[in-house]
Amino acid sequence: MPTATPSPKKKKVNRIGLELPIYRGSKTTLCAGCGHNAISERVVDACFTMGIQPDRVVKLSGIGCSSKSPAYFLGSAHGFNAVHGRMPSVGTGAMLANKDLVAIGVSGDGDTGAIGIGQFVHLMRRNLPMVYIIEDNGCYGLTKGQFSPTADVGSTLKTGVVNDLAPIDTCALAIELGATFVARSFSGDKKQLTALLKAALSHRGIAMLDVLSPCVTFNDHEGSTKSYSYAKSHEEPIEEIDFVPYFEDITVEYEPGTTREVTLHDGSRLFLKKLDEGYNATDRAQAMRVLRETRARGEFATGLVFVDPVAEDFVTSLNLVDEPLASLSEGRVRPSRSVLDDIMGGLR
Amino acid sequence: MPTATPSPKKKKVNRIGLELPIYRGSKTTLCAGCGHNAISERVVDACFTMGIQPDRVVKLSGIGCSSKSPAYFLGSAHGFNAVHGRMPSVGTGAMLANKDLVAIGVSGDGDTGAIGIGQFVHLMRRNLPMVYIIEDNGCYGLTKGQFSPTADVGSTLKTGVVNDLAPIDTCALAIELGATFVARSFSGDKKQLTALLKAALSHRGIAMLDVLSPCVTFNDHEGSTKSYSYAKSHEEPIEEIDFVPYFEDITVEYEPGTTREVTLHDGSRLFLKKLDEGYNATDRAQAMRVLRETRARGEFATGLVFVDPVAEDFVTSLNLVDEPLASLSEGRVRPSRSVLDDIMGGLR
Amino acid sequence: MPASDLAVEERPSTSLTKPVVNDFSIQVATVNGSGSQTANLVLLRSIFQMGVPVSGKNLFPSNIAGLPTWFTIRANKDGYIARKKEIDVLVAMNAETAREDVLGLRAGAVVVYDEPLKLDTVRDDLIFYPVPFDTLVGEVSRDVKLRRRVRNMIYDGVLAKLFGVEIDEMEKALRKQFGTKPKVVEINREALDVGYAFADAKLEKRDHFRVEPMEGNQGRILIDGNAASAVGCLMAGVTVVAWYPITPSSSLCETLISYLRRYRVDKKTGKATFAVVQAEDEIAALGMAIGGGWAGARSMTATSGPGISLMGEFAGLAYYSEVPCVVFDVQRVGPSTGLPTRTAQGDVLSTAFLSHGDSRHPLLFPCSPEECFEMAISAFDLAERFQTPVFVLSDLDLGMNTWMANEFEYPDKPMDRGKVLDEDTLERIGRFGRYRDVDGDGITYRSIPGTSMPAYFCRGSGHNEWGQYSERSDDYKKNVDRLTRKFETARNWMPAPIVEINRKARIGIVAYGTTHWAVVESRDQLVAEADLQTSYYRLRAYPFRSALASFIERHDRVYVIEQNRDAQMSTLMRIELRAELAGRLRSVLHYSGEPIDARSITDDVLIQEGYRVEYSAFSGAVPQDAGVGGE
Amino acid sequence: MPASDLAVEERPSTSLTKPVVNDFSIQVATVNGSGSQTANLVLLRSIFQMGVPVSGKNLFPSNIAGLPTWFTIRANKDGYIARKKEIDVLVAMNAETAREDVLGLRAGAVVVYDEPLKLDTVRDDLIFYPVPFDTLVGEVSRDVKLRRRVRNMIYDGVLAKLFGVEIDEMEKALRKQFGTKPKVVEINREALDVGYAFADAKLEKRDHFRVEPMEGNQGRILIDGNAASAVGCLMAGVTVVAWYPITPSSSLCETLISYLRRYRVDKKTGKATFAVVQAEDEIAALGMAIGGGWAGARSMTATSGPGISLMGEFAGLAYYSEVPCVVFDVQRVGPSTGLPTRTAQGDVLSTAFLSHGDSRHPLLFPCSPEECFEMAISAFDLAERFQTPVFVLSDLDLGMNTWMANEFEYPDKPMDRGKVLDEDTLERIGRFGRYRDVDGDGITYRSIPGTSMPAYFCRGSGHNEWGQYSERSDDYKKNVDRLTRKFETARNWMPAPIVEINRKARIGIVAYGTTHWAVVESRDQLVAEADLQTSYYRLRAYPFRSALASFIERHDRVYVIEQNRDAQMSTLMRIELRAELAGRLRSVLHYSGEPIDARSITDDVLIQEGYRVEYSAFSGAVPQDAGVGGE
Ligand SMILES: Cc1ncc(C[n+]2csc(CCOP(=O)(O)OP(=O)(O)O)c2C)c(N)n1
Ligand SMILES: Cc1ncc(C[n+]2csc(CCOP(=O)(O)OP(=O)(O)O)c2C)c(N)n1
Ligand code: SF4
Ligand code: SF4
Ligand SMILES: [Mg+2]
Ligand SMILES: [Mg+2]
Repeated sequence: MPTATPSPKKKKVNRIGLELPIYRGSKTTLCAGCGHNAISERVVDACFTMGIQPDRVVKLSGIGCSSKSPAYFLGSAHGFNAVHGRMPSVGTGAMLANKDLVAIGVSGDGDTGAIGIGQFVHLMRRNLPMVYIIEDNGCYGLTKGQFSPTADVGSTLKTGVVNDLAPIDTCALAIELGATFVARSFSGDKKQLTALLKAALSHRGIAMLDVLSPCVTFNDHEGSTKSYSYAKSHEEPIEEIDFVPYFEDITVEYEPGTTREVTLHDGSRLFLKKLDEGYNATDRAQAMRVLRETRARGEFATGLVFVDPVAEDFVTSLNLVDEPLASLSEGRVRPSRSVLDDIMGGLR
Repeated sequence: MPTATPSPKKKKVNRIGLELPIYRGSKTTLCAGCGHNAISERVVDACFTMGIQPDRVVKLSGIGCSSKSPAYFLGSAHGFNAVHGRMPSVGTGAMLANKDLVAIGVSGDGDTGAIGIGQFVHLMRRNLPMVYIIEDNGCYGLTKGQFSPTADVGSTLKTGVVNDLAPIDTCALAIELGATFVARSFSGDKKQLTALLKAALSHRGIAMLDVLSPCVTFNDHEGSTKSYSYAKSHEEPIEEIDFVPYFEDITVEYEPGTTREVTLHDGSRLFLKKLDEGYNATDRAQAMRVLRETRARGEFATGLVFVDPVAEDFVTSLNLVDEPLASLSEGRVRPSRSVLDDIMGGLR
Repeated sequence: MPASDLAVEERPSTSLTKPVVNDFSIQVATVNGSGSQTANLVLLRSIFQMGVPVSGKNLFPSNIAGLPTWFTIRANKDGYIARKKEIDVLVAMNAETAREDVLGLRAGAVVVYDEPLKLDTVRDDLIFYPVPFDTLVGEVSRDVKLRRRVRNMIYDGVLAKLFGVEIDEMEKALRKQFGTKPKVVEINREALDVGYAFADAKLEKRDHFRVEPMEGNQGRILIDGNAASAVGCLMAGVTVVAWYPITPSSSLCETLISYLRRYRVDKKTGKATFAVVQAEDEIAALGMAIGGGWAGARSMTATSGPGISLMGEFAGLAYYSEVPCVVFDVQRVGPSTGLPTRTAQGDVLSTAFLSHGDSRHPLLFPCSPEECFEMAISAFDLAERFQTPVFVLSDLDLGMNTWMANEFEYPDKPMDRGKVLDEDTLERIGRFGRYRDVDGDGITYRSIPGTSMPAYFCRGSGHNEWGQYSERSDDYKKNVDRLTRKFETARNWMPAPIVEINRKARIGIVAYGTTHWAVVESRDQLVAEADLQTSYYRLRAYPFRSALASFIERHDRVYVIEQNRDAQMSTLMRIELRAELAGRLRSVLHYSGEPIDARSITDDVLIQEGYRVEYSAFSGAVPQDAGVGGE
Repeated sequence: MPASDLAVEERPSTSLTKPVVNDFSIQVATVNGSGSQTANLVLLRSIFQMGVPVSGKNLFPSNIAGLPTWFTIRANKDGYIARKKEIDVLVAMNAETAREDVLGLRAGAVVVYDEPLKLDTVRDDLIFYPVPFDTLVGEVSRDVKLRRRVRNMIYDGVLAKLFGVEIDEMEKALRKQFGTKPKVVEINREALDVGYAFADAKLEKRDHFRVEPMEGNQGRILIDGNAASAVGCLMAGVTVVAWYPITPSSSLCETLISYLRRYRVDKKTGKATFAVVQAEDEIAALGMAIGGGWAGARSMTATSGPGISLMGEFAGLAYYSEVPCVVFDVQRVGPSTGLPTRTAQGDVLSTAFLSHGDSRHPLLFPCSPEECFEMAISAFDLAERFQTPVFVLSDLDLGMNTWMANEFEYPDKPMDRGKVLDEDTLERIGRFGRYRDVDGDGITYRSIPGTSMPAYFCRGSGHNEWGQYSERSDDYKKNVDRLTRKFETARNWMPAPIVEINRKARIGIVAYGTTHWAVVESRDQLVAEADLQTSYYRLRAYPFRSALASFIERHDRVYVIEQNRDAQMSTLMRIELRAELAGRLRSVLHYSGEPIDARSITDDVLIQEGYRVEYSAFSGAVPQDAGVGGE
């Protein structure tokens, strides 16, 4: 909130005259070092820079550590922390009620890829105007580390269970289903993620961002394709029930066209390949190919993978009146007496 | 059933000594001319020819006209007509209970593409050993003709509602998700469909067949991309509530590599493109490309689109004992007294 | 309890000597998909137009074409429009069931049948009228396709002549059906005439049933309950509709869509004041309705049992996070897929308690098209007033069958949007707390996204009165106790019961929804046959009003009559009533899938009251297998 | 009803003069993710090893790290192991809540605290023991990482010295925890010693609490209910497990998986006699369990409230198509997401009636780890005997907290696989009809796919006794009436209640599940404080036995005590009981999310019995905000 007694030197404001703190949320209760926190900060940056009107934003989420994030940005916007995996439908209803809203959905890889995959498929297909962020850590953080459908083949749980199933590539899936803005990034890549979020906020249609976001507490990818087990013996004496270590955020910066190796807190490695500057994001077939090829190399292509800037979004296709449906006055939504007469006439 | 008094001339039997009628089911209650009936007949043929043991088969389905089909083939096999869209999970449980079963699942495009898309995604991803047939008519037959997620863009309902959403390509989706046998065919193509079913029955892993299967009663694709409105005026005087005309089955035959136009009962046309004999079905990228390209031309590629003959199926990956879990004796599933003692010892 | 026994006899609805006017039922047995629906509706409508009270009930299979279907029209001058077990006139068009259909008739009944079926050989105590449909249809048209389609209209012509239904009324009814298609009207009229002429020439009237014009139906319409609900939603100003097709609720949304497209699109701009989505399933449908309700729209969905079962989790979310939305449940026979094309009142209990934890939902129970219309409007008002999902429990009988109704009255009250935060309120209450009970009625103020009122975070997890996340015991308890208080407040806002106190009665009857119509008739039977006076309490909503207890207090025994196996409404009543009153409850349960009929109620009540009754309480209108008795 | 009033006083569990031995509660207030769980379990286990009855309850937030957590150990020589509201000893490690924690204590309580928190300035009526943890931990290790991890073990050392917990028992407990990791044991033992030495040197004992060895725990184990259920499932011979993670049920499946991998893999071949799938959601999990059950496996799933709500449709399918499977519902606070890490008994009603239509399910209510174990085994037997889903309703308190239990007894009965069709039976019954009630008990024979017995078509839609599709009223009615009969048969197969009749008692108490433990203690309080004798009926299953009615008959008033807002079990009872008996029911409801305690029950019963009680019935162990009272 702006302070009552204005401070002497002028605060930095954005194009609609608001200061950065307005875009913050309440204090995070996620683990220190959790990638999700970094993503919240990027949402704050992007909304501030874009001059988004906070009271036009609705923040939506399912259930999970990731789904708690909306509480940690844009504190003055309305939020809805719905049920596990079914946020897309709530968001759809909200956008129908008021097409002027800016919807920012946050989900997890479990929330989206497991229980929520059905609603995800139809959200993509409908091209609902909404920024949909998957905070993707390859596990179920909030329920203590079980595999999610984006877990790497070969990851191992404490029970000894090994994941044999190939991960779902939410980007490829979204493109196949007709999503019109599909991007991938890494929670620690401030510059890229902020830029993508800004682009997403400008897109009219579904803007799906799969953001790799390490779970510092549970996603211990021993034996996974994208990691190697590192100095495990060092760790032995500190093993303890219920101890969650404190980690620093990981940040990376790298150039378009290059590949960058990121070492996560548990020692596992992630290979990020930033798309070329010359990459043409409007070619669906090429996007699918790039995703497939990088994946085959054990890399994650990052950047704006695909965009269709002209496709009509779902809400527009409904040809609604200009005013939001939610605020139409009684006179506009309750037909007149003559309409009822007309109907009755047909039934007499 | 074989007759009690054997007829004088020897009946034709298959390799396990059974006659064709054993493979039939009860009389269909679907509309005359419904593509689903033709598919049931092909299942009968394929199982008979393959010499499948009927009492090892389990037939599974969801809800819909299509999901009724399992009652119309293999009358002596067990069947489970589950709830709408959730047959994959029931099939999964059954196969875990008894890995020696041969599972044949039948679903509809609504059952699979709408309410069931979540279970479909995970079924494909898990590569469960099961033949999964989508009887695909682009509409909800049983609830009287609403759009399904495979409906063509531009189709129109009687309420005047037009479908603006691009159809889900279940084949492309299945391939993207890692399914190991993906095919498409047409209900009227006896030869191709029987051949594909036989191949599917031989595949260990998920064998997904999307079978275009016209709904003669509701799928009136006026204005759709794959049809043209034909002689509509002729039809006017016969329009009547609740009248379902009687149609003959449509059958087609055409050569690999060629394209065939099929005129449906309502006059709409379907363009089928049979894959070349030289087509290499083991290349995932190529399969996706072919699907995309034919789709762009308004055609449906038919044939075995993709197969991975070596990938391990889900049940095998669980490394189960040889005998079906369901029939293990008490001695093998209830650990001995010493095991309980051992556990108790750790808790004292 | 009366000591005397009584042998109850069905009042014969026909006698062989004097004419029976405007009091009989016609059942047409056909095959679905054969186009008989048109003929049946024309017949129904023409009797209606003659001023005779009627109802039309369709017993159809859960498939699209080729299976047996029975359409029953009851015409009754006294206005009894419930199902009646006895069939007076059978029109036997379906070879597959014809024998069984005929065997199920009472002696003296009339059979109009397709001549080649030779039904007159089956029994000799019926009045048979054979009609050579295939020959006759040849007179209408040479075109094979057309023949098959107008064949059924011929029996309308036959019946018109036999029973005195005016043929011009039939043509009028035809026009109503096919208004825009003169060619269709014409050829059907020809078929009518052919049937009429045939009956005139070849059939000698040997029965005593007659339709005569009367003044019964002024100001009345014919409509099904789903269409009536649709008109209600239209008038309620619904703006967001999310649905997933399921019998028997689909036609509610489909009719609504037609009305919305017709009446809620701006003439000038072509733009709509509503949004409809066919969702991917019922979970998503309710999710969308919740999203819409949260963002300030009047939002709804409609479904049937399986859909309700899927909505459990979201229903709990809406209850606990207090989001308004309306859910229509057009009930069908469960459990599970059950009998999707049969009627029941079987979702009362599971819907009242839908969702885990301590969840509880208001339910409305329309009994007629008028109430479908009115309660649709009330449902939106109540949902927004109480910020909670409101369930309207209709059923297949009401939703899909054709009912007479009084013309609907234009709503006289403005929409109640409930406690929506605005600047004045904000000033009055000071700081906004989403879940703060400022008025003491358990209902708190809500702000709507996109208006510039203070925001809050809506969630299904624990929260305090300021809307903040909280896991504190005191916050939790305070909040759920307030929800209880809100539910208590709701009691007196729910549609009031319709109560008829009979000072002479020691016995009360409680019913709801479509059961009403059989109760009306049964109460008259009880008086006529056993001089048993009853009072009547027609429940229209849950939570109940306190009047319910007073009603029971006045009576020695109270029969709760409902269409389910487990006495579900009676169960809800028992939970709330003082034990002494709960002890007075008795149940009459009907759960055959066919609409309940007066005879079943009367017999059951009489037996429980200690009378001897000759009839067995259960026997469906669909003829039953010989060897297959009840339990 | 007793006329006399009575001022009830809490028996002081401490006195300033004589020592209080083996009767007090210790609460450790920390932050989750800080590793205090190890220290707490070691403390708990070492007291247990000394033969003193104990229980350990963890009150933790719904997040992973950084929020306040309270772990409470109650040691009680008389074996009372329910939660107790009063805390005797607080270990204050969390700066964020320390003040509030201290303010919530009764006068005379003990506070062990982190010295820099300066808690001794907050109140002067407590006994304070400051401990400089940061300094002390430096003596254990130089390594910053390690320091943070063993810091908590220091308070165990301090407590050991202060209250006489034997340090060797602590080391033994440590070994139990870290058996395979000697280095871990070693460094933790060092921390213990440092704490002990500090207390020895610097703290003067000023309180009177003491732990002394006793002979209380022979043949006992320490275990949480979820692990106990897991052992039960293992022993029940479960073969198909499908699950979806959710607090507080996840650990049931996770522990089960560990056991299965250890004990159910063939040593020679490495092959498993079980299949476990982490499903994509709860709908799929139940679907898989149903598929498994249908195909002959012993199959199960485990979940909590939101999962149960999602399972509605499939539960109805299993009920109506009669497929065995077992569902564990480890209940947490609803509605909706509610308080996922708090305990409740809030799913009773919605689970009993789960699914639309007339659906009804057997429920089991374990109260202890022993019963989790036994009922897991019974559940599979009952599911297969009655061919229906059986729900085991545990709760978070039972499932996730640490309980003393008697060692589990190896099952003495063979598995009951129910009426599975085999050749002999087929010969005996003649033609196989899947839904034909040959034995008159409502239970029919089923054939299993893949065995060569006659097949049938399993479906959620209408069917006749031969398993054929049917929409006939008579088939439908016959079938659902048989389902009622089957449910009736089940009554006497359900685990019998545990009944304690007190001949002097006019008052009865009914409870179930974890509520039991507070009831045991409360009944003693009622006698001690008001000479109020009670009988006790511990429900263990639904449907109820007829003994329930007899029990109520013997008493004037019966208190049903449960942990939900809406008196859910009482509701189920009212539905079945004669009104006269239903009228004797009273409710004691506790729904704060914390486990119920004896004091709350005693006070509530006494008030309802007309006594005057000085205590307020509700006040959680988590300190409450001053201004925020309950209602
Ligand atoms: C219906 C339902 N099932 C299960 C849960 C338990 N649950 C809460 S969060 C979660 C998984 C979260 O994983 P993800 O979406 O990846 O989020 P993360 O915590 O990893 O950020 C689960 C299974 C629930 N809340 N509701
Ligand atoms: C939970 C649930 N929702 C809705 C329905 C109603 N329903 C029955 S079949 C069907 C659609 C069937 O479409 P499809 O799977 O394409 O099969 P088709 O009839 O076209 O062969 C629907 C919506 C249902 N049975 N259950
Ligand atoms: S558990 Fe993992 S995902 Fe959850 S807050 Fe901690 S680091 Fe983040
Ligand atoms: S309605 Fe359509 S899908 Fe259903 S049986 Fe008839 S033709 Fe087939
Ligand atoms: Mg995750
Ligand atoms: Mg279809």
